[in-house]
Amino acid sequence: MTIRQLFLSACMAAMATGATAEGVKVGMITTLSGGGAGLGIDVRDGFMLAVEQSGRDDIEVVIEDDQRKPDVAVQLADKMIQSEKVDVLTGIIWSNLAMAVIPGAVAQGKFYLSPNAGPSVLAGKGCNPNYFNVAWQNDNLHEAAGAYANSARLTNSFILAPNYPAGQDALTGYKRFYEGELAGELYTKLGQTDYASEIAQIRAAGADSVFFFLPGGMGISFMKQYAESGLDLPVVGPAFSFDQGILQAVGDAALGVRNTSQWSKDLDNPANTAFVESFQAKYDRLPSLYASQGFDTANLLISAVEAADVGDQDAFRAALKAADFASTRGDFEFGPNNHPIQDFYVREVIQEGDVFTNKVESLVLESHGDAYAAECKM
Amino acid sequence: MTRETALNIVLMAVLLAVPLAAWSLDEPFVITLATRAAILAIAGVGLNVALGLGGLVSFGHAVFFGLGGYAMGILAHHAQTYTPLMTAPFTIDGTTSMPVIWLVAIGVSVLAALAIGALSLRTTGVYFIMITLAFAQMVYYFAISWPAYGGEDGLSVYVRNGFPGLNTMDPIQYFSLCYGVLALVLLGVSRLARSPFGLMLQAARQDPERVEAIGQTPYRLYLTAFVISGAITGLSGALFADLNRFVSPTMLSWHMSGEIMIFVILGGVGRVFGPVAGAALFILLEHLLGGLSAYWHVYLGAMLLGVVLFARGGLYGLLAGREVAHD
Amino acid sequence: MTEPALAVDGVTKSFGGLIASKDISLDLRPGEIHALIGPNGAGKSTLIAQIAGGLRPDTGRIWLEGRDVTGLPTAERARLGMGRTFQISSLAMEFTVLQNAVLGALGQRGRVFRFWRPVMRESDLLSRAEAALEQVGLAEFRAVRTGDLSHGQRRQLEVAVALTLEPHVFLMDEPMAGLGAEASRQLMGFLDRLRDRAPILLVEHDMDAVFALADRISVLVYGEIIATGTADEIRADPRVRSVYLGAESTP
Amino acid sequence: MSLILLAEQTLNGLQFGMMLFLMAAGLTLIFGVMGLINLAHGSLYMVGAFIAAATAAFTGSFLLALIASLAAAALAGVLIEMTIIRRLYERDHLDQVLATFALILIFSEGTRWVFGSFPLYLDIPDALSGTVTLPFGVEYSLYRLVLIGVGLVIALGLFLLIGKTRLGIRIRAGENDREMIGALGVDISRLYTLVFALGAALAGLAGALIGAIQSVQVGMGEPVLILAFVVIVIGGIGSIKGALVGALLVGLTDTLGRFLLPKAFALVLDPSQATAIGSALASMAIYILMAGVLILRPRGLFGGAAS
Repeated sequence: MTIRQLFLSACMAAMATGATAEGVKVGMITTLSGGGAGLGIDVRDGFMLAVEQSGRDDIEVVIEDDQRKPDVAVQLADKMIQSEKVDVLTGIIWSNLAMAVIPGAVAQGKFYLSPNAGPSVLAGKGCNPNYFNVAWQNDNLHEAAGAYANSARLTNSFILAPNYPAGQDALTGYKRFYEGELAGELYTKLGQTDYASEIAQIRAAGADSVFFFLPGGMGISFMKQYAESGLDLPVVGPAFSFDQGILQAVGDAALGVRNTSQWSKDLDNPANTAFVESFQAKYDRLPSLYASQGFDTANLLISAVEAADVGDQDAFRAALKAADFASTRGDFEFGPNNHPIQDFYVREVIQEGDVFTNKVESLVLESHGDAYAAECKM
Repeated sequence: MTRETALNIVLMAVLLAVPLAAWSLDEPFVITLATRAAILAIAGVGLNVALGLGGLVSFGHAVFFGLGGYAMGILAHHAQTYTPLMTAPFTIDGTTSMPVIWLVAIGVSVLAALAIGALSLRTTGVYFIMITLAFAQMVYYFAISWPAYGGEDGLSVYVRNGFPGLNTMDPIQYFSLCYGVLALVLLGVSRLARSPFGLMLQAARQDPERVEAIGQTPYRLYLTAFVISGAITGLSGALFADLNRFVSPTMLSWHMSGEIMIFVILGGVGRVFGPVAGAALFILLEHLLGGLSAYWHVYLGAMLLGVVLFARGGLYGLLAGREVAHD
Repeated sequence: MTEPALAVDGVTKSFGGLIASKDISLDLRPGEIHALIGPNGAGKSTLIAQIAGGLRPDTGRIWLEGRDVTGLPTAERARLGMGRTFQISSLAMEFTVLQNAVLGALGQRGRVFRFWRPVMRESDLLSRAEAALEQVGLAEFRAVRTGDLSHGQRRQLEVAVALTLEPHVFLMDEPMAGLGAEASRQLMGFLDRLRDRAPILLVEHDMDAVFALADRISVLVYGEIIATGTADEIRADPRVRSVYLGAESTP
Repeated sequence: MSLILLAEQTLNGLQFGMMLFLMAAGLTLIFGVMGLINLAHGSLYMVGAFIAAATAAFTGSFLLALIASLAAAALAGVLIEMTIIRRLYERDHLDQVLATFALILIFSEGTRWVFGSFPLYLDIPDALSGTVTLPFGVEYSLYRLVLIGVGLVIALGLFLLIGKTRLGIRIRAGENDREMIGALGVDISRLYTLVFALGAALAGLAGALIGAIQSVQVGMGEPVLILAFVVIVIGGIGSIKGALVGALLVGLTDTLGRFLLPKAFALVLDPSQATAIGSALASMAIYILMAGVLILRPRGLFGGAAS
């Protein structure tokens, strides 16, 4: 069996070399199975939609499932680089997987375009000319939430996040912009599903608002339990817990919640209108934040392919850096550390018919970069 | 030569031949897969000392795997950032030398296995399974929330650590190194299985009362086996982290414990070379099925179920027949 | 007078309300076979467990060659010279017959924590194991898997393992159970000679064997020893007669 | 820290414990009667939640959703018992762990295949939403209060079932001596299927009840499964009473640990460090509890029967 597999990969490699003679080969490592699969599927679908719309047949995409395990992601990256001989890597959803894969990939001279994760190390000391983040630096949405809290005149926030690096960064990011007092600060257990204890503490703390970062199922649980607890303090959070993919699961509980995002499906620009329409037509569901990020990532790549040959690394890098594409977010450019400089909005959760979705309320941070760019030397 | 011995030789030859062929065909990824199989095999061989020889169903071996990984990650991190590991009462610097890292990984695992084993071995049966799981979960949650070494994000090491005389970044050289370690571990464990200790340990698995009646204490045998087992698994953890140049709490998760157990079962419990076959098969399945369908876990589950229900004794049971008592 | 090899001194053990051993005292003198008999449920297994170390008596002491072993664990008593055979065979069933015998020899020798040299190449252990197998008549079965042995052969192997321990005292729990007539006779002959090497405390249901072999017999009924004496004394004891002739329906 | 807050947290702990009890009761019964370690118990919990969410979306009735979840989980239980699980009774724990681990993989990916990768919606009915004010001014969620009540009712029902009914007598007989009840003419394989279905139904019900206040998603059963194991190991495997006591202990330790430990550390450390260390320790608290119990009582608090 092992021998056969050997021949199999040899054949695949041979075919692959044929295909990349002039085009670009992209390796997408993303989460397609297990509990976090929804995010990966959205990124993949958004990305593939853009590739399809470009009509180019010189972009080949190899997609693999990382199962949300860092060691599997590293293994897949090795496979993509060593055996598939890809030029560009993309797709990773989670910061811990990004930290496992990206430094090694760019050290081997590959380009990496991040459609979701933006750990602070890679924006600061660990930045690399071949690494481009097309989503945000991890702190951005939390910073926007802090800025929003100021503009909404909230002065006594209770803040909570899971006890892991992204959670710690979230609270740091919020506090970086938030100017009021803290009624309380809590770290929950990663993967925790019951928040009765935390909600009781919020109730007792005399806060005037709640900021939380609880991605995925944790956020759904928290919001449902919060709504049912009878507390009616305003809630602010990053878009992750109020995104299209999970809003239906939260239901009424999320109505009226303000959340910060760099994108919303009702952002008024031609690229976005076309994207939302075509995504719905093709996949029969509303696009999510992650789908928009996947879509933008692909369009960035396509713009670079049009401008330069991937074989000429310097030219290709310059073409990427120019970010000459129509982003679904409107204005988009890269800062000195290859992380986006973009606008951040606060959105409100509303109901349209029987579908829960978001509506842009206002702009909170304009042309905002990130706090780590100064540490980046490249 | 028994069929089992023949199978052992074929297995080790294939595990060596595939990456060598891949090397000559310039297919480095296949070498990486083989390296992964060899390293996970070491973890399985380690667990097999406790599980197969001693009958100790540890559902928490990821602890040692992860500790080995973190030993590598922490030492290399400090060496690469030129910060000492500790300064008081005396200075300890990090290192990027694999032999030193291995020793530390083994040392840390031995200490952990002593502590966990000494407490857990007071229980038996399901209680033992669950208390080993509990200890693993404790360390897992600790690793996730302890910020100093990256928490859940884990710890990246940008360059693989060094081994005197080798370029470890070259896939085939790193494979050879891991294969060599695997061979040494297999030699050690097959000697151990036939040694006085091995005989007494296997007797303690089959009938602890008998062992007491001939003047030996099962607890001491079990604890020793658990420690040896943990040390080997810890060593494999250090190798695994170096393969990925990365360590994270997933190495400590209960899924990892389950996977190491799967290697042992797929190969055949109690067969010294069984985990090698099990790990190789697992990697192969993951590679082939993973490409086939996003729902490949269904197939993996079905296969596993098939092995447990209908192919007792795993691959070795199928291919080599009933275990032959060796004189 | 010589010191008894084994002495049970006023041992009492109860489980909840049930008294399994009631102030039991008995001794085993060098060179003798002392048989312990009694109807089912009399508390023989409980007593054996307390002597061997699996159970701790509530009160009373166990002495082995003048040494108080009451608080010692089973393994320690075995090292001090208590060689035991089990009522239900307790052997490593996946091992060969020879491996089981070597196991006993290894247990007796100690130095178990050796990890490198193959144990089945250690000539001192092998020769002792083979000698023991020879004595019980299992030499030709040395390479057979223990699980494949007949019931009777397993009993013989039990005795062989006990022999490899070179004990100062044998504790035998129904060694004849399940043996055919021929095998029983052979084992009886063997035990008869064995008593010169070390005395035997023999729990046995086969009354012919007991009365033929035992120097002394103790009768245990409802956790109490009602009589101790030679075969003739026991035969003549009125209390024993009433217990056995009144209650004994199984031979 | 006010006493009211402490009282509320204690209620939270009780409620969490009650839900754990529903899971643990099934696990401990199955282990006690059949000697089986069932890692797939969490999958039955997940099945219950998914079926409840689907039914609620289709019919709009929470009650129907609960009934459907009970039925579906019991059915799934019967199905896997008859096809797979019964082959495992005579096997050692290792085979059981592995085979039911395989079942988790199949159930998780199978559910994702049927229901998709996005979480489903399931909400508490209007009649049970909102809060009530308890004595001493404790304001508490009505639904959680109902959960405590449901847990108590089911616990009582189980004690009666085990203690007073013929099925219960057989179950107890099965725990004591498996060969014996066969010899007494009880159809053992039917009894086993029944017990397994009962355990599965309890897990499914727990999934549906909890699904209403948490996220209904693939993999939701695994954290609960591990907690349920912690519970039955602390309580002593096979003992319903142990499961109840263990569940309440774990529920209270976890909830109060999360609440009190960061506060305790805050007395000696600066706040953000205290939060970090306190919550790290809190996430380990129940495992420390379990290790502690096992070290003092290797067979759990109420254990004593076979291992």
